[in-house]
Amino acid sequence: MVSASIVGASGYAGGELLRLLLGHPSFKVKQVTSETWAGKPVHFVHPNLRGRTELRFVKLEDLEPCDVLFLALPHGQAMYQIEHFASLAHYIVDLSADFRLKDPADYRRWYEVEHPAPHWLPLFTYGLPEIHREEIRSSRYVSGVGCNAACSILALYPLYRRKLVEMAIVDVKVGSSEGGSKPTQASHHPERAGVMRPYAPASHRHLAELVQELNFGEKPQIYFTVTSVDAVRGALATCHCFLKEPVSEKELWKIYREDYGAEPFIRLVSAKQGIHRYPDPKVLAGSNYCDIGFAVEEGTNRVVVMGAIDNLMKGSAGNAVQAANLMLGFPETAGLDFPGLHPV
Amino acid sequence: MVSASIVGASGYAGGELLRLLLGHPSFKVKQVTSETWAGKPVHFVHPNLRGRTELRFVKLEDLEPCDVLFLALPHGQAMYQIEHFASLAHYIVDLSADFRLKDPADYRRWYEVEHPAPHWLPLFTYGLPEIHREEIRSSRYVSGVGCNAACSILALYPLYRRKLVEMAIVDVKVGSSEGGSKPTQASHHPERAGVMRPYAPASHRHLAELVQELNFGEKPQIYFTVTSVDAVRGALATCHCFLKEPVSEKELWKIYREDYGAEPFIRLVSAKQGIHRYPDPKVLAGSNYCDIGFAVEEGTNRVVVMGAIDNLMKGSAGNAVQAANLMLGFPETAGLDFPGLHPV
Amino acid sequence: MTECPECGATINLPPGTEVGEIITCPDCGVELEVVSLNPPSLELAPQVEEDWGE
Repeated sequence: MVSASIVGASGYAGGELLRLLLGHPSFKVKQVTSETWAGKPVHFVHPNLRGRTELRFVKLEDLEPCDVLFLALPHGQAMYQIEHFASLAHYIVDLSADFRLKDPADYRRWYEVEHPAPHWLPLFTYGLPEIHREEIRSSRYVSGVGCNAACSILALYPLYRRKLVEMAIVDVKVGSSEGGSKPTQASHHPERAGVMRPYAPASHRHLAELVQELNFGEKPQIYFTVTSVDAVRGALATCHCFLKEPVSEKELWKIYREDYGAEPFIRLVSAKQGIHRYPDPKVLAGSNYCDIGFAVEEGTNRVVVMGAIDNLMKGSAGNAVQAANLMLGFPETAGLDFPGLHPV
Repeated sequence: MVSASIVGASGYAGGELLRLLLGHPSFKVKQVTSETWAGKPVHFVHPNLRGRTELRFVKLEDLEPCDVLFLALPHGQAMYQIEHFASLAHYIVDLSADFRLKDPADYRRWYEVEHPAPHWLPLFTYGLPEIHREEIRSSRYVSGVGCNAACSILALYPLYRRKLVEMAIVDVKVGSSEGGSKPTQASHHPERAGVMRPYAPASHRHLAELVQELNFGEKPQIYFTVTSVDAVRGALATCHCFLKEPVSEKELWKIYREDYGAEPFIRLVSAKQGIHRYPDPKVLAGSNYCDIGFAVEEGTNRVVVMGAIDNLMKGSAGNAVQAANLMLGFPETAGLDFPGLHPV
Repeated sequence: MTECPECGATINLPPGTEVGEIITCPDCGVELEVVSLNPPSLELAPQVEEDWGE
């Protein structure tokens, strides 16, 4: 068994990661850290894990060496402690944004921070297996993906790879768990329930990842908007793609099958009947799937591509375990076989 | 591998059962029937199962012999076809109410039907393992439990077994999936969303099961009310128990640990701090847990005992698989290890 | 090995526990003070009642 510890395990992503690792055939959870909850049993914070483990949170200062270190800290923390973390484990998977982007200028622009360890940026691989599988397999350091970015990139990648897109507007709908476990005025239930609340209408940091990952020789012209809706988990990216040349639906199927036909966690969902015709995050909660669907508009060059995920799974913890499986040489789907619930 | 088929697999309970059996180490799903969806792939109705199986629904008339037959028909159907079903399989687990009650008079009263096969009633074991484990182990025919009854009986059983209760009022809160997958005016989203709707304030059929299962020499004096609330899955039984003699909280812990300490699917949840102090179905979705908690009222003889479940799991499909594991001699928790999600 | 005075849960004092330390009962979540190590015994620590404000 490979020993794994989680830094920042009291948050939602850290808790989901702990659930997955506890159920994983090849990982043994060694330590989980939380400054606020040190000494307390994990189920105080993660009630679903009651009876699953005797683990208690420990302080960061008590962190011991292990094989794989998962970092689930808020943005802007891991980047200041990477040398220490790297001294404790051969492999690191960082779920935060601290090592996602290659260009330090992006951190100045999107995260208003002068990156303290820019020389580490090239050492981290962007952890989206469907696009960087071989690179991840041979990496020691992998960065997690942004949840809104993950579903958008996966939806758009086949079209951008083939240089078919003139311009795209990505309109993402998200649940409340994206905001993390810290309560705010905006997340206060009477204020948050039932909203259709534009969150970052004209500038969202996840755009930096799209621009980085979808650049195939020319800087992609993409616009990004996020709207919070009445859900806890889930992210749905509605991508309005304006193509250079119109394509038929049949050609789209061919393109998406070519890129994703063999992918274990991508399902193509574009049906002509039934109430589940297009991707919907509601049925993906707890699963590592990204469902992708598309619709061609007659008489225009617009194609609407939809990508749905569970932001805590394929958008965070699930994707991190998928990447770690590749890094450690385990089967890529190990510990990730929960299919989601319906109805839910 | 043991072959299992599901009769009535397009409903919510049938679909949940299919999810569990597809992920079960020792069951092989042979056929799943649905008159409406015959010939269609199962994921047309159960989107979470897309990519999991090639199975298509078949008509009831095409049902072939198998080892275990799970019946997930609406109430009032299996009772007319039990001879036929029994000719097809050695073991039968019926999720409906058709063989739950021992006394035909109860069917006249609660289900307004003259039971067509009363001689089968004594052949079926009431399928709640925590209370009838040894009987189920040696049974060929087991009936599933009513969801509201399951969480109420499990909450009350330790007190009634010890004859401590004078009278109890059971006030159950439930999600919309209890009503099944057929749409009605009452389940129309604009009518159903956000309700706190008393459903059967003064007479609910699940009371019959409580009276049957909690009778230890004297007919229990129990009152039962159901209120629909804004959730899809989940049932929470708040049991207001008036005891013959007051008990301390410490004694209650002793009583409940004595009965449930070793149970794989019962967790005692009565905490003094944190936001997850008492049982809450929200975190149980997809798990087979029944969480039980209690609070002693100072200066009165009232004890409030709370039992929470996922009505589609411990209240239906999960419990059916747990019972089937016992009948077939598999580990009781086989295929039932999903811990639930948080947040959800 | 000792018992939680509130709910009777058996509690193993991890090695290195010191008298006066506050530990949490895993079953009922109450805060307990270690009053002696040999034999190990626990007492209810002063409680801060959280107000849910509901």
